[in-house]
Formats: sequence, C-alpha cells, structure tokens
Amino acid sequence: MLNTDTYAYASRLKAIDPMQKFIFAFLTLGVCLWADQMVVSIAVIVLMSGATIFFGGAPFSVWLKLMIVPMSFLVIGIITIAINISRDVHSFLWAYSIAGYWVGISESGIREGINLFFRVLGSVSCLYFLSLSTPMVDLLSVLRRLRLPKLMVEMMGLIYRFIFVLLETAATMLIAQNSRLGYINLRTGYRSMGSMVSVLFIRAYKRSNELYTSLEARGYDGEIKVLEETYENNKKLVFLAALINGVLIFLALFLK
Amino acid sequence: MNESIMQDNIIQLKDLHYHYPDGTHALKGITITIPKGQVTALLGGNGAGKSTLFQHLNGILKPSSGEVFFDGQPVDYSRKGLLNLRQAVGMVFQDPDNQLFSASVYQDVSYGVLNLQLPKDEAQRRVEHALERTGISHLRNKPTHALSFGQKKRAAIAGVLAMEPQVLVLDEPTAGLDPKGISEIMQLLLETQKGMDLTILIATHDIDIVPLYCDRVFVMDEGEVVLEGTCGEVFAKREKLRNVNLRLPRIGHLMEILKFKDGFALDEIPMTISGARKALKNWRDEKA
Amino acid sequence: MNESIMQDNIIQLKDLHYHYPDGTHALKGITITIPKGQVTALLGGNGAGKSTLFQHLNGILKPSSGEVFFDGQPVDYSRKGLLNLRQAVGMVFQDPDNQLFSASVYQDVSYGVLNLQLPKDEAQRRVEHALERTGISHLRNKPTHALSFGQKKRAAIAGVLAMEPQVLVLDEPTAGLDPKGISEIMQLLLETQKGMDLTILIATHDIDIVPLYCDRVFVMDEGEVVLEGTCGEVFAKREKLRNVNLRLPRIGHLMEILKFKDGFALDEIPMTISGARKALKNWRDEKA
Amino acid sequence: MSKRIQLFVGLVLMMFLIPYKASAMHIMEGFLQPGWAISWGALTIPFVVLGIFSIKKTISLNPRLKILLAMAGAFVFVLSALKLPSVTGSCSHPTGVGFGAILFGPTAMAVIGVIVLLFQALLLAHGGLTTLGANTFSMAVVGPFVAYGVYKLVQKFKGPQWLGVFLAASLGDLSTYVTTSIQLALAFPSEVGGIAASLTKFMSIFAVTQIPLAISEGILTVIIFNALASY
Repeated sequence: MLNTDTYAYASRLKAIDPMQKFIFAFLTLGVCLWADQMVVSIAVIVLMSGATIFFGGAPFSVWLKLMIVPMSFLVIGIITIAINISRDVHSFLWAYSIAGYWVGISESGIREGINLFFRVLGSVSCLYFLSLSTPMVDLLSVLRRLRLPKLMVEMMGLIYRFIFVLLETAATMLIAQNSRLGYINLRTGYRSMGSMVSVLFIRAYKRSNELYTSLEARGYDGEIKVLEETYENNKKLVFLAALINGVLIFLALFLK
Repeated sequence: MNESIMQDNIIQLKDLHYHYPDGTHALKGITITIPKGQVTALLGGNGAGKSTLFQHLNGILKPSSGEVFFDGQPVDYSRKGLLNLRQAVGMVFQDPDNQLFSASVYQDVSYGVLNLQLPKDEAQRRVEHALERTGISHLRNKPTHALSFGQKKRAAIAGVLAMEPQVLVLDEPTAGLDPKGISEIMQLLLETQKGMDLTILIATHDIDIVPLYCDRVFVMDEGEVVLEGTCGEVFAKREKLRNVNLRLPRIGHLMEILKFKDGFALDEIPMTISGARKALKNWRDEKA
Repeated sequence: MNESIMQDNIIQLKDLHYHYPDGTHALKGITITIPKGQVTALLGGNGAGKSTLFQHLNGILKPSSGEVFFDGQPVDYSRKGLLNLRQAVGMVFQDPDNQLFSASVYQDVSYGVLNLQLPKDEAQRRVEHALERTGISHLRNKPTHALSFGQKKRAAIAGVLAMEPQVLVLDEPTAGLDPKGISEIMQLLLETQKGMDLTILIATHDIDIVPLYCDRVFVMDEGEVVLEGTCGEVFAKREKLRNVNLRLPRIGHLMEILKFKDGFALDEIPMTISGARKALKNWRDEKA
Repeated sequence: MSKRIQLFVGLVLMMFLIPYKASAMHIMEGFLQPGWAISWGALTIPFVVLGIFSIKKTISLNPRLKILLAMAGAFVFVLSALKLPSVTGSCSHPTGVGFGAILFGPTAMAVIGVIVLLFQALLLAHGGLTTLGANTFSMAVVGPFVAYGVYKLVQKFKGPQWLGVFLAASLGDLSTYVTTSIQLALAFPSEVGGIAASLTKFMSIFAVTQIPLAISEGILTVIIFNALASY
C-alpha cells in the first residue's frame, strides 16, 4: 500500500504553514481545471512536480509510482469517452461497422481525450504536491482553521490514527492465516477473509472501548482538545503563489 | 483518621468489592494503603484483578461496595471531583496503542493538560517538560505510528506526566520491552519519581524487577490481596507466592536453594544481585 | 551438499537479505543453519529483525537476495511448494488474538488441517491429538474469546501442531504470561518436541529462559546475526551481548560479578540455577 | 464483416479484462469539469451535515460512540484496502458500503464515507479533492441508502437475514458504480447520442464489470455477519 504521509514527514517543505501549501495547491488545481488547456496543464505538471521533487525532496520513484496509480482509470475513461457509436460514418476519423452501426473515433474525440489526459495529470500533480509535503496532522489543522465542524475534524484525527492500528493488526492476521494455508483456494480464501474481517471488527470494537477508558483517565469531557504546533508563515511564498497563478490565468486567457 | 496517616498514605482502599456487569466478582474485599512518595508493586498472575483494582484508583470504575480514599478524603464521584482525581492520579495503560489517540506525539501529550483548563503558555510549558523528561522531545513531529514500541510507551507516559499528577499508576510497564528497554523505562520512572516527587504504583508479573525498583509489594490472587509488605517480607513467604502462580526472583530462588538444600549458612535470602553478593561475601568471610 | 549435512540441518539460510517495500534493509546477509531435532533460540532486542527472519522460514516473505533451504532443498515459491513448506514449518505468533479466528476452540484448531485437504477421519484424529497434547481438550467447545491468555496461547499452538509440522517456529512464546504460565508453556514445548520429534525455533528477548530450555542460540542485532553457538558459548561473550540491548541471565550476571569482582575462584560462569549451585558447591569443596 | 466483429469483441474483452482495481473506480482528480465538481459537492453537503447532526445526537446519548464510530471509519478504510480473493488473480477491493450501512445506518455512513474518501485521495492517490463530492455522493450517499433500504425491505418481508445482507451489500456496491457511470455520462455526453449513449458506454465499463465484484462483496459480507453472529 502506498502511503504518502511518510514522505510528507520527510519533505523539506514540511515546516511551511500548511494553510499556505493548501491554498497554493488548491488554487493551482482550480486554475488547471478551469483553463482546460493542454499547455496550461503541462505547465502545472512541471511546476507542481518540480516543487514536490526539487524543493520538497520527494523521491522521483515515489512520484512516478503515484502518477501510475490513476493510469488505469484514466486510460479506460478516455477510451470510453473517445469511442463513439453512430449510423453516420462521416463523423469518424477511423471506424468499423457492426450490424449497420459504426464504432469509431472522431477527431474531436481524440482532441478531447488528449486534453483530458493532461488536465487530469496536472490536477493530480497538485494533489500530490499537497500529500507529499503536508502530513495529515497538518492538513487537519488547516481544516480546523477553515472552520469545518469540530466533530468532523476530531473524527478525522481519530480515524487517521486508528487506520494504522487496525492495518497492523489486519496484516498480522493475514500472515497468520497464510501460514496455515488459509488462502489455498477460493473457498477457503473467502472463509478466511470473512473470519479475519469479523475478528478485526470485534477487536476494533474492544479497542474503541479501551481507548475511551484511557481518554476518560486523562479527563475526557466530551471534546478532544489538543495544542497545535506553530508554523512559519512566509509572506514571500504567498506572493509567489499568487504570481504563479496569475501567470497561469493570463496564459489560459491568451490561448482561449 | 489521624494526622499522621493522612501524611503518610496517599491512597487507601477499604473493603473494596467490585462486580462486573456480567456478574464476575472481580475484587473481593481489598483493604490496602499506598504510602506516599514510594514505588509500590502490585504483583499477581494473569487475571488476578490488578487492572480492575487500578481502574478504581482514578474513578474509572466505581466500587460495588467499600470505599476509596485519596489523600485522606473519600473519592467524590461528581464530574468535578473526578476531574480533580484524574489530574492527581495518572494512569498509564499496558498497550500504548490503546492510549495514544492522536497521530501527532505533541498533540497527544497535550491532550490531558488541556482538559485541566490551564492558560495556554502553562499548558505548553508542561508539555515541553513532559516530552523532555521522557526523552522524546526529538520525536514531537513524528507520527505516532512510526514510533517503536518503547517510544510509544514513553509517549503514553509523557501524556500522563504532563498533567503533573501526584500518583502515577502503570499497568505492566515492562511488558513487551527488551532487557535494555525494561531497565531504561524503570530508570525513567525512578528518576521521575524523585524529580517530580511522585508516588508510583506498578502492576506487574515481572517478578525480577520488583526487588530492584520497588519499595513495597502487594500480592494479589483471585481478587484478593494475599500478601503485603516490603520486598524482603513478601519474598520470605515463598510457599504462598508459588500458590498464586508466582515465584521468587531467580536470584532469590538460587539463594534459597543454597541455604536450605546445599547448607550454605546464609543469614537471610537476598533477592537482588547486590544483596546476593553481600550475603555470599559475608558467608565467605565468616567461614575464613 | 553432502549427506550428513542434509541429515543434521533442517533449515539453512544463505546470505539472506531483505528490503521492505519502503526501502528498510531489514535483514543484512543472514547465514545460519538450524539443527534438526533441537530447540534453538533466536535472541534479539525489539526491532532486531527476528520476526522478519521468521517470515522467511515458511515463505511468507521472499528474500530480496540469498537463499532459504528446507531439508537440503531450496525453497520452491510456487503455490504447491509453498503449501508443502507451510505444512512443514508451523508458525505460532506472539499475540494469540492475531491467530485465533473461529467461533470455537475445536473449529480453530481444525482450521489449518482442513486446508490440507485430508480425509475427514485423519483430520479429526489430528485435531484430537493436538487438543490433547496441548491440554485443552476440555475447552474444545468454548468460544476462543472466553479463554484466558494462557489458554489462548495453547489453542494457537494446537492449531499449528494439528498440521503435524516438522519445525515449530514461535515468536515470543512467553510474552504476556505470568511465571507459572511461562514454565508451563515451555514444558509443553519441550515435551512436544520429544513426543513429535520436532525442531523448535523460538524468537525471544526473555533471556532467562534461554539457558533453561534451549540447545543453541543465535543473537541478532539490526538485521545481522552477531553471535551463535551453544548457550555456554554465547553467554560467554558478555560484552557483545550488552552491546546489542541484551544482558546475561540474572544468575549469570551474579556469577560473573562473584568471579571477577569478588574473587570467587569459579571455574566457569554458569547461567542456570542448577549450574550455579554446582559451581558454588565445587568452589566451597575445593576451599574446604 | 466477421473479422470486424471479431475485432470488436476482442476490443470489448480487452476492456473487461484489464486488471484495474475497484479502488481506482473512484473518479480521479481532475476528471470532472469545475461545474460538475461543484454541483456534486453541493448536492453532497446536506447529507454530510445531516450525518454530523445525527452523530452528534447519538454521541450526546452515549459518548463512547464517538470513539466507536471513528474506529468504524478506520475499519471501513482498512476493509477497502483488503484484496478480495478472486479466481482470475486480478485484485479487487470490497467497498464496505453495505456492511457499514447495515451496522451504522446510512446517515452516519455519509460522514464516515467522506472522511474515508478524503484519506484515500490524500494517502493512496485514489480519487481526488475536486471529485470528492461526486465520489462521496455515489459511495457514501447512494450506496449506503440503497443498501440500507434493501436490507430493511427484506426484513419487512421477513426474508432471511443472509439474503438481506447479501442483497444489501451487492446492490449497495453495484448502485455505487451505476451512480459513478451516471456522473461520468453527465459530464461527458457522447457527440452522437448524447447522455444516453454515453451512459450505455460507461455502464458497460464501470457497472457491468462490477457485477461479479458486487456478488463477491455480497458473499463476503454474509460470511462476516455470520461470523459476527456466532460471537
């Protein structure tokens, strides 16, 4: 399982105020979506991956792996959009006829497909900039500052922590089952997975009780309050982010 | 209750009974006093009732009958009373994964402090102090799930110390640690006890650490306290210990055999390495 | 490979390296041979790489480089090869809760056996036998979550024994048990080893049990094997042990001090209570 | 002609057999135009808000449930990270939609779902921020409501519990991907034939292929509930 958080903690951009990183990533993502132009998209890809890899120090191999993750969806999605069925052969660049219908690809289909391809990669590189430079704990503090409901942010913090506890348990149980040949064929596989998941659920239930007890032991009063670390707030970076997006917007308007 | 007892004992349990909702009679008339400023061990096999007893000390469980006194006062189970009690009696649970709820070490340590409604800078000071004392300041920005087991234990202890309790209660603090981890965590506890003027209470079945680090011992079995006293007093009752799934510390066991089976004329049966050295040297010198 | 080696060693690892997907270099060139029919201990602090090593022994993990031999043959990582290997090398995990999945003890013990696709009566015979050997026949119809911790450990062992492995690999078998539980489980393992002609491999940081129950020891640190030999040989390297977060068994520590600091002229440094008795009696008799 | 049919069948088969993961079935970052991203987000918000209020109410009655719900959220995340055993060896993941909806109700699932989807986007690069609204709508609103409704319906007609669980989990899973197909068809209508033609295409790729996986999830969920019942 890929986990971007590990690299976020190691990032050289970690100390920057997460709010700044969040606004920068989201703004650029918005501009990339709005512009919907190959040139702008490619500019965003270069900018964001550059920031992630050169300034943040994220390993190139990890970034590449992340870029491949959505590929299957992207390729299938684009093929589905680009291929059309029609009675009229003239709209296609290339087509086959089946039972009186034509199945094929049109020029505008190809153009739309290519545009979409780069728009998606541009947007995705904005997302990866955020996840490879900002640990989840910092992002939660952004959400808190954005006045998301307290309960929501609290739940997110708890869920995030528990994911790792449960993942570890699940991994150990899967190894134990594999050691006793629990996935030797499809039938035992389903049986094993079913029993593993149910035991995991019961363990999760018990753990939640024990955690509640230990929260109580530290004076729980219905709300989880914690101190937040302070971050460096760099005015120059705000200016830079605005400048970059201004240029991108002009570029898009010029091309339109 | 007279003045002198109030000064010496910080926690008192009087004929404490506890029935779990399913009917299990987990504690059967516990009467003990925990002396202030010492390290007390609660020894007992698996299922002896140690954890159940602990949860009475800061009001997580309420006795079915009997009474709990803190600092001479019966425990007040109102909201405010409980908050005060929980500030004064800090609990460290066996599995740190059941105690650390935040992915950030810093935030987790700050949680209990913030429940005390202190000014922000005081809260920050306490968190820093707890991080330093437990030696995990450098881990403050690490995610909890990236910590080793020993580091998680320290983080759990820091979260409780930050509340500046008077009593620190630990359930199996050495469980799951390797020998170096054990001696480090016990050393940390002893230093903290002196540095912060704490009373420490440890539930354990790791017998070998008891004579090394603890002043007094209670031995529990099936919901009852069957033995109590100093390490020397308790470990002298060898047969009784064996009856409750425990044993002597290994050094003590060797010395016992030397004295009673092999005819070494030792004055007493020491339980620690240093004690055994002294006893054997005395014996050699007397013989010479 | 000649005939004699094939008979003596059941598992051989040759220059085994393992990198976790995140890049951690967990095993750094492990070369060991596990002798057949003995109890071998794998000692090491937390995070030394013991569990990672174990998961190579039944093919859960595949080495990044290097080779694993079972019974003289390199491990075959095909589906069928893994099936045979996992039947032959049984794994018992540290926390029995991670290993018990079924509603009743009987069902759980039969889980692995049923996956071997044996005739029904043979499967039943094996389950009965495993229940008996681990002394939990009377618990067969109990739900696993109603068992005590020690009983759970037994049920976990029974579930592996029922597959009639040649090698039994146990991760921290004594963790979480009280002293009586520890000696019972170790006794059970020794009897099983003799009764079923098993090879047993134990990963542990409970040093005091090693000289009592194990024939050979490997000491691991940071993904490498730093010491190996009989208990006597390994525990003679006192400094090296301390460097890797371990220590001598307490008895050994006492004897070391007596010999080197207190001038007791002992021939060797025994690690067990019976060894210490003998040494001290010898010394007394020589003096007298 | 026959050659052309062969080629077409081959093309379709290839699409069916590409070993993509169910988790990659979340609509990815950047795939939807801003208008659609905002619309689906706006449509989803009321359900999440409703969920928060319902959770608040439950918690005020029993504060323990906050931790339990958080644990359940983590559980759903872990569940969706598991690889279902499958015949072909290609991996697929359960959605946990039916399981969660039956145990915690559809309103709580909207909150748990949006959190899980956000984590999947940020930690695993599955889904995205701008498509969070659309994905939440299909996976944490439609799926759970369908699953819960089906479960209650089977209960009302006194059907056996296993049937209720099976149908809830499979239909919950399936309806999620039908919704995804609709969302994609709306965003990308065909040049010829418009939304209807586009929907046919997306349904055959994203929903029809999901049928065996939906059945798998149904079976697994039944096994889980049976195991839980025996506890």
